[in-house]
Amino acid sequence: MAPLLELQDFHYYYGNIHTVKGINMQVNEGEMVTIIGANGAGKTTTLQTISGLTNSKGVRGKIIFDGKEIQGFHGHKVASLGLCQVLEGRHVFSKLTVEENLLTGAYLRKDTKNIKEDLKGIYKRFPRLEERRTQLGGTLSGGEQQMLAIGRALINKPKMILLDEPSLGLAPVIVKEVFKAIREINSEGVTVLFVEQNSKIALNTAHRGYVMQVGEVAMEGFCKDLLVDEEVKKAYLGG
Amino acid sequence: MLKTEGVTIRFGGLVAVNKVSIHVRKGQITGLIGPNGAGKTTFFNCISGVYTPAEGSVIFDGKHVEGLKPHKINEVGMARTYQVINLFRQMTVQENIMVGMHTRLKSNFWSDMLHLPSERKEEKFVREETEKWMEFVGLQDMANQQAGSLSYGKQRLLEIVRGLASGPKLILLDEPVAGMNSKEKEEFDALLRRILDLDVTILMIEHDMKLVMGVCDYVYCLEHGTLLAEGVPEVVQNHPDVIAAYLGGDE
Amino acid sequence: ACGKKDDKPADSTTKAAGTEAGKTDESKKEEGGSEAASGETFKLGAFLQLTGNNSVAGIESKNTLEIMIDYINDNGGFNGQKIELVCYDSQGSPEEAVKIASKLVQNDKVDAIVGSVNSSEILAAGKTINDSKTFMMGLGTANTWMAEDWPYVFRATVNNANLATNTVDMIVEAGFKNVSIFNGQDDASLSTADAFEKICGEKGIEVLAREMYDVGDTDYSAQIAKLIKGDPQCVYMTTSGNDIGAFVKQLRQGGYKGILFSKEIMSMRDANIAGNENAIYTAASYPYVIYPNIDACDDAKIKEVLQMYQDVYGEIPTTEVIYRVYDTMMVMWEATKIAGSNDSTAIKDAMPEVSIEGLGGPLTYDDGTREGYHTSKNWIYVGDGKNKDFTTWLAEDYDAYKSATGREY
Amino acid sequence: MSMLTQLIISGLVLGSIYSLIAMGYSLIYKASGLMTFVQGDILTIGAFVGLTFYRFLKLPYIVSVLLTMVIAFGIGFLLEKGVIRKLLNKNVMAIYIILATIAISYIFQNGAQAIWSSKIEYFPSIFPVDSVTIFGAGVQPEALLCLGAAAVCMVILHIFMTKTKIGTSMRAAAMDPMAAESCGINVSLNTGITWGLAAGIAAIAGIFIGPMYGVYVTLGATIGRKGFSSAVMGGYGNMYGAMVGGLILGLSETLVAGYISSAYKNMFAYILLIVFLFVKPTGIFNERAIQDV
Amino acid sequence: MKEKIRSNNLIKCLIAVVVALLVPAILGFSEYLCLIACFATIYIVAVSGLDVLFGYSGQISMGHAAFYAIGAYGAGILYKHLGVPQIPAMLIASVIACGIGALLALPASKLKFHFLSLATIAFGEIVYQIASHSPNNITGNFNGFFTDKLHIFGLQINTNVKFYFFGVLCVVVFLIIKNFIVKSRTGRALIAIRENTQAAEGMGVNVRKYKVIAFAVSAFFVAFAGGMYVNLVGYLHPDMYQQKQSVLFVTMMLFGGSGSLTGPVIGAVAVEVILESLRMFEEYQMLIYGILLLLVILAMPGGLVGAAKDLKRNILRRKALKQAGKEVK
Ligand SMILES: Nc1ncnc2c1ncn2[C@@H]1O[C@H](COP(=O)(O)OP(=O)(O)OP(=O)(O)O)[C@@H](O)[C@H]1O
Ligand SMILES: Nc1ncnc2c1ncn2[C@@H]1O[C@H](COP(=O)(O)OP(=O)(O)OP(=O)(O)O)[C@@H](O)[C@H]1O
Ligand SMILES: [Mg+2]
Ligand SMILES: [Mg+2]
Repeated sequence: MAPLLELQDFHYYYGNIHTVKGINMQVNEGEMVTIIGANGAGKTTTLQTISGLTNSKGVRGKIIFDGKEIQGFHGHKVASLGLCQVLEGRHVFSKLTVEENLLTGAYLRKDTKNIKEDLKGIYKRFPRLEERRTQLGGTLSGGEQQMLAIGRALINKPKMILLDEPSLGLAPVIVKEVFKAIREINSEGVTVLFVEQNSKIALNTAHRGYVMQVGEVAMEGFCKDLLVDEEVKKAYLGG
Repeated sequence: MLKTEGVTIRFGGLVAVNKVSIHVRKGQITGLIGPNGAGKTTFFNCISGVYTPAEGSVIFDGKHVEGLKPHKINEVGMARTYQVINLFRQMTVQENIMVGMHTRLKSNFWSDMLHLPSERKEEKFVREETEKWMEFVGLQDMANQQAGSLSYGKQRLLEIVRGLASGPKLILLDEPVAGMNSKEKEEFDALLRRILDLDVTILMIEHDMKLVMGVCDYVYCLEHGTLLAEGVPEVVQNHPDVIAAYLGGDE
Repeated sequence: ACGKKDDKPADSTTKAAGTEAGKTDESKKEEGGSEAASGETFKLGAFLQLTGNNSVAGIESKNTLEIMIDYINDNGGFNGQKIELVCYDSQGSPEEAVKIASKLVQNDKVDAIVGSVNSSEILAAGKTINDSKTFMMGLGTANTWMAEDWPYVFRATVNNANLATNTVDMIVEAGFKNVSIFNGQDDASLSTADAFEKICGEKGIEVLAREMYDVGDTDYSAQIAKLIKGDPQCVYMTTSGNDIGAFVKQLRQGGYKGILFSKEIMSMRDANIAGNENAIYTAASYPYVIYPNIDACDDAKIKEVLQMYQDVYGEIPTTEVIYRVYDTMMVMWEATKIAGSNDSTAIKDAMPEVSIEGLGGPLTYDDGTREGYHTSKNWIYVGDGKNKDFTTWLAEDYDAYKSATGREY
Repeated sequence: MSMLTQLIISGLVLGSIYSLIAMGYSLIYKASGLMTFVQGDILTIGAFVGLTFYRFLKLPYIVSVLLTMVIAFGIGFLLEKGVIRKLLNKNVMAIYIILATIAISYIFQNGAQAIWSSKIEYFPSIFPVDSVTIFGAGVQPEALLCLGAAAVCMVILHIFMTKTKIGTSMRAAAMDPMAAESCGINVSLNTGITWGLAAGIAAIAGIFIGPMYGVYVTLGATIGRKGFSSAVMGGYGNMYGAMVGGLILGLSETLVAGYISSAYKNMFAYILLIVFLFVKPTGIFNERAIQDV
Repeated sequence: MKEKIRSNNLIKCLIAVVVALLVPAILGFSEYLCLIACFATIYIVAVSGLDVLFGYSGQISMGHAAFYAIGAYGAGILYKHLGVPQIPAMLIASVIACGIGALLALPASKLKFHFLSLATIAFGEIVYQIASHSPNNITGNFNGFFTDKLHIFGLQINTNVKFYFFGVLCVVVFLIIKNFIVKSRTGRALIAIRENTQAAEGMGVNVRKYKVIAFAVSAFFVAFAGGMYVNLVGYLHPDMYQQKQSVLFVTMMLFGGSGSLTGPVIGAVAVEVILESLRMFEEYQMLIYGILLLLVILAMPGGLVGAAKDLKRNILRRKALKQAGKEVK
C-alpha cells in the first residue's frame, strides 16, 4: 500500500539557515506516527511546511500527500485536501467563542447540514467544550484550548491530522486525556502524525517513530523497538 | 522571605485566585502546581506586580509589595520568567542580559546623554558582569546572536539568566521546562541547584512532576483559584484531591 | 489633460501672431529686436502650484505662460532674445517655494521670475529673489507680499485690498446698510476680508457677522446658520479655489436670497456646482470676467487671448489667471523694450515708465507702488455664465430682483 | 426653524459621510488588523469614476453607481493583493504598510489629477429638486442618500461580520492568520475582499457627495482623516461605533462652529479626538483594549 | 579586538565628518545646492530625533511637524519679539517643545501603535491650528512670519554655504548625543521596550518613564531642527507644518532604515535628493515620487540600511545553498 504522506529528500531554509537537511519519511494510511527529538531539531518546521504554513520559498524536495505533490501549496489548499494541523501552542481564535472556533474549523465543508451532527460528536468527545461553548477562546485554560484546537481540526473530517506538541504545558491529568483522545481518533480511521517532547508517552502511544536531530532523521522504527533502544533511552527517555 | 496572605484576584465575575496564602522560605525551591487554568500564572502575575490583588497582601522581605508596578517589584529583588518566552528577540544575547541588569545600574538619562566618566565606568562593569552570566549558563559563544534565533531551550536559559542578572533575592519561574525533552530537563535540575548556590530563592510553576518531586522542598497545589494542598512533595503527591484533580489515576 | 503642449499644431502660434494684437505690436518689435539679436535666450523662471488643492490656477498659469512665450518669441522675443521657460511645482508649500527660488536664481540663473498664484509662496520666496536682484512679477492678488519692501517685485494683477474698497462702494451703491462676511483662511482670502471689514467700518456699513472656514472643509452649514441669523442685507465672501460653488449652494439652501459679493468672479463652472439659479446675484469687483465660451465674450482683446488658449489646449481656461499671466507678460515685454536691455535692474528701473492697456484696463507703474491696476470694474452674475455690469444691472434689473425676492432696502 | 435644528440636521448629514468612510477603516481593521491612509483618496477616485460614467458617458445613475462600486472593489482588492499582501509576506514592520498606503495615496491623488485634471468638476444631481425641507431645514437630497446608505451599510456590515461564516472567518483570519490558514481559510482572498468592500463603500460615499460639493482631486483628503477619527471615537473595528463616531464628530463640528467659533471648529474636532483617545481609548462601543502598558 | 572595532568606527566617523565638510566644495559652492544641503542637515537632525522615538522605543508619531513648528515659531518669536539671541532662542524653544512632548507623552505613551499615530496626528493638527489662528496674531497666522538670518557672536551666517557648516556642526553634536543615548542603559531600556514591553517592565524598566523620555528627546531634536529652519529661511508659514511634513519625516526615517545612526542620515539625504531631482517633472513630480516610494517599500522593506543588510545575508544564503547543493550530490 502506498503511503498517505511521504517526504522525499525534504529540505527547509529560513533565509540562509538550513533547518531541515534532507529527510525522508512515510506515513501509511491509518497509521499513528510520532516524531521526537531535541529542541530546534526542525520538527515544527517539518509539520508546518507539510501544511503549507511556512514561506514556500524555503522548501526543497518533495511532499506527497494522497498521491499528489503538495510542496509549495498554500495552507488553505492543503487543508482542503484533508490534511489538518493542530498548531504548536494551540492558536485558538481568542476573540471567537468556542462554538465559533469550531465552526471556523468547518469552514471548508459544503455539507452544512451535517456540521451540526459532527459538532455534537466533538462535544461528546470533549464534554468540557460543550460546557463552555459561548466562552471566548482566549479565556479558556490551556488544556481546554488544546481540546478546542484538536476539535477544530477534527470537524473538518480530515484524512490525516498533524499535531504539534499536544501535551505542551498541560497538567498530567489532561495530558492523559488528550492522548486518549488521539488514540480514539486514530482508531476511528484518521491517520495521525504527531510531534512530542514527552518521548515516553509519545512512544507508548504511536505505532512508529522518527527521531530527529539537528535537521536530520537520526533513527526510525517501531515504537516498541525505539523504547528499548539504548541511545534513545539515554537521550530522550532520561535514564 | 515571600509571604502572601489571602490573595484574591477577580476578572469580572470570575475569581481566578481565591484567598491564597503561601510562604516561600529563603534558600529553598518552592513549587506551585495545579491543573490548567487553576490560576497559577495569574497568581504569579499578582506577585510580580502585573495585577493588583483585589484582597490580601503580598509581603516580601517584611515589606508590603502588593500594588507595586512590575518595575518596582524588580527593584525590590524579585525577577521572573514567563510561561510564553518573553525575550527581546531582536537584541543580542549580551544585550538581553544587560537589560536584565537595568535596576542594578545607577547611571541616569543625563549621564548617559553626556557619556560621563561614571557612566563609562559602569558600562565596563556591565560588560564584565554580562560575560560572567553568559558563562553561568553556557551562552558565551552566542553573545552576539539575536535572541530570537536561539533554539527554544537556549531561549529558556537566557530568560532565566536575564532574570538572575538583576541580582534578585527571589526568582519566579513559570513552567521553565515546558517543551524541553527529558535530557534537557535533567540538566535543568542541576542549573536550579546552582541558582540556589547563588543565594537566590526559587518559586516555580511546573507541570513536570518528575522535576517537581525531584527538586522542590515544598509544594503548593492550586485548583480553581484555591489552595488544594501543601506540604513536602511526597505529601502533596499522595494527596487524594491532588491525584483526582491534577495527576490523574494510574492507567 | 494639462500636458497638451505636445500635440499643439505647429502653426497655432503663427496664427495667433497674425491676429490684430500681434500686428499692433509689430512696429515696436522692430526697434528692440534689431538691437540684441544674439542667439542667447532669456530664461524665465516660474514657480507655480501644479498639484494639490488649488492647482488648477497654477496649471492654467503655466499653460498661458507657454502660449505667451511662444507668442512673444514669434514677435521678436525680449530684445531679440528668445524666452525659455523653467517651471517648477511648488506644491502649495512655502518650503518648496524657497528651494525653487534658490534653484531658479542660483542654479538655473534665470533672468526674471514669474511668481506663484499663491501669496504664501511669494512671501516665502520673495526675499531670496529680491536679494538676488532678479526681476520678478507675482501672480497672486493678496496685498500682503506687495507690502514688503522688495523693489524688484512687481505685479500686473489686482490688489485685493483695492478691490475690497470697490466692493464696499458697490454695497453703498446698492443701498445696503449691513453685511455679513464669510472668509477662507489662506492669506489672500483672510487679508482681503480683513481689509473689507476695515473699509466697511470707515464707510459706515455695519458688519453683522463674520465666519470662516478651513481649506478642505466641505460643509458650511453651521457658519451659514450664523451668517444669516441676523438676516444681513448682503453677504461678502472671500473663498479660494474650488470652494465658492459649494458655499453658494449651501447658502441658498439655507434660504438666503440676498445679493452675494465675492472676492472672485463667478464662473460658469462654479455656477454649475452651486446650481445655476443659486449663483445668480453674485457680484464682484474685478477688472475682467470669466466667460463660459469664446462666443460669450464681448471684449475683442480678451476674445483673442481666449482664442489663443483654445487653439492650443482645446478649451478655454476656467480661471482668470489667463488674464493675469497675459498682462504680466505684456508688462514685462514692454519694460524690456523701454529698458532696451534684459538686465533685471534695468527692467526694474524701466517699470515706472510702463503704461499699457491691459485686459482689464490701463496698467501703469508711475506711482511707486509697483502695482499695475488702479481701476476695476463692477460685475454681477446673471446666469448662464454671464456677468453684467453692476451699475447697468442696478438700473435695469434691480427692481425686478426686489419684487421677486421681496428684499427692499 | 431654529438654528439648533438646522445645525443638528447638517451635523447628522456630515456625520453620515464620515461614518461611511469610518466603516471602511473599521472593516479593514477588523478583518486584517491593519491601518490605511487611502480611504479618502478612494472616495475621490470613486467620485471621479462615477462622474465619468454618469456625466461623460451618460450612463444611467444606478448603472454608474454599480460600475463605480465594482471598479472601486477591484482597486481595493488589487491594492491588497499587489501591495499589502506582498509586504505582509515579507514580515515587514506595520509602519511600512502604513507608509505604503501613504505612497498609494500620493499616487491616487496625483494620478487622479493626471487623468481628470485639477479642475473642479460639476456632478449633475440625480434628483429633480435641489433641496428638501425637514423640520424646516433645507437639506440636499443627496445628503439623505448618504444618511440612508450609512445606516444600511452599518447594519449589513455588522451582520456580515458577526453572523455570517465569511465574516467570522475574516475575523478569525485577523486574529491568527496561521491558524485560519490551517482551517482552510484563504486568508489572502479574504483580506482582499475586505479591502475591496472598504473601497466600495468609500466610492459610494464619493458618488453621493459629488453632486453636493463638486468633484476635485482633494475632495477626500480631509473627509478621509475625519472618517478615521470617527472610527476611533466609536471603537475601532465596530460598525455601530463607526456610525455613532461619525455622527458625534459631525454634530460636534457643526455645533462648535455654530455656537463657539468657526475658526476653531477643526481644532475642537481634534481636541475631542485626543480627549477620547486619552480618556476612553476603547471608544464608545468598547471595542477591545488598545492600551499598551 | 573590541578596541580595534571601536577605533575603526571612530576613523569612519571622522572620515564622514571630513567628507561632510567638503560638500560645499564638491558642490562648487553653489548657493542653491548648498541650500539643499542645508535642508538635508536640518532633516538629519529632525529625523534622527524621530528615530529615537520610533526606531528605539517603538512609538510612532505622525505629528512631529508639531514640534518642528514649536521649535521654529518658538525660536522666531523669542528672537523677534523678546530679543533673545538666536542660538539661545533655538535652545529655549527646543526645551519648551521637549516639555510639551513629555506632557503629551504622559497619556499618549499608553496608546498602542495605530492609536498613538492617530493621537499624534491630532496633536499635529491642533498645533497647526494654533499656528494659523494664533492669539494676538503672534505667529503671523496665514500671512506668515518673517525673521532675520542667523548671526552668532557678530558672525553673519548670511549665505547658504556658511549655514551649511553650522548645520554640519549641529548634525555632529546631535548625532553624538544620540549615539550616547542609544548606546547606554537608557538606550537599552528603550530598545527593550520596543522589543517586548511586558518583559521590559518585568526587568525593572520603568516603561512609562522611558517612553516619556524618548518622546521628549525626539521633540527636542525636531524642535531644534525647526529652529535651524527658521534661521535658514527667515520665513515661516503654517502650511509648512501640516501632516505632510510629519509624513515626510517618517518617510525619510523609514527610507533610510530606522533604529540606527546611519539610517536616518542616509534617508534624509536620499529623500531630499530624490525630491529635488524630480523637480523637473513639474506637475508629475509627486506622482513619480509616490510610485518611486511604493517601489522602494516593496523592494526594500527595512529601508536602504535594511536592504544592505539583507543583501549581505542573501549572499551568505547563496553560499549556504550552494554548499547544501554540493552536499546533496
Ligand atoms: N522564523 C524563523 N526564522 C529563523 N529561524 C527559525 C525560525 N523558526 C525556527 N527557526 C529555527 O529553525 C530550527 C528548527 O526549529 P523548529 O521550531 O522546527 O524546531 P522543533 O524541533 O520544533 O523544536 P521545539 O521542540 O523547540 O519546538 C531552530 O534552530 C530554530 O531556531
Ligand atoms: N486577563 C484575564 N481576563 C479574564 N480571565 C483571565 C485573564 N487571565 C486569566 N484568566 C482566567 O483565569 C484563570 C486562571 O488562568 P491562569 O493563566 O492563571 O492559569 P494557570 O494556572 O497558569 O494555567 P496553565 O497551567 O494552563 O498555565 C483561567 O480560567 C483564565 O481563563
Ligand atoms: Mg516545535
Ligand atoms: Mg500558566
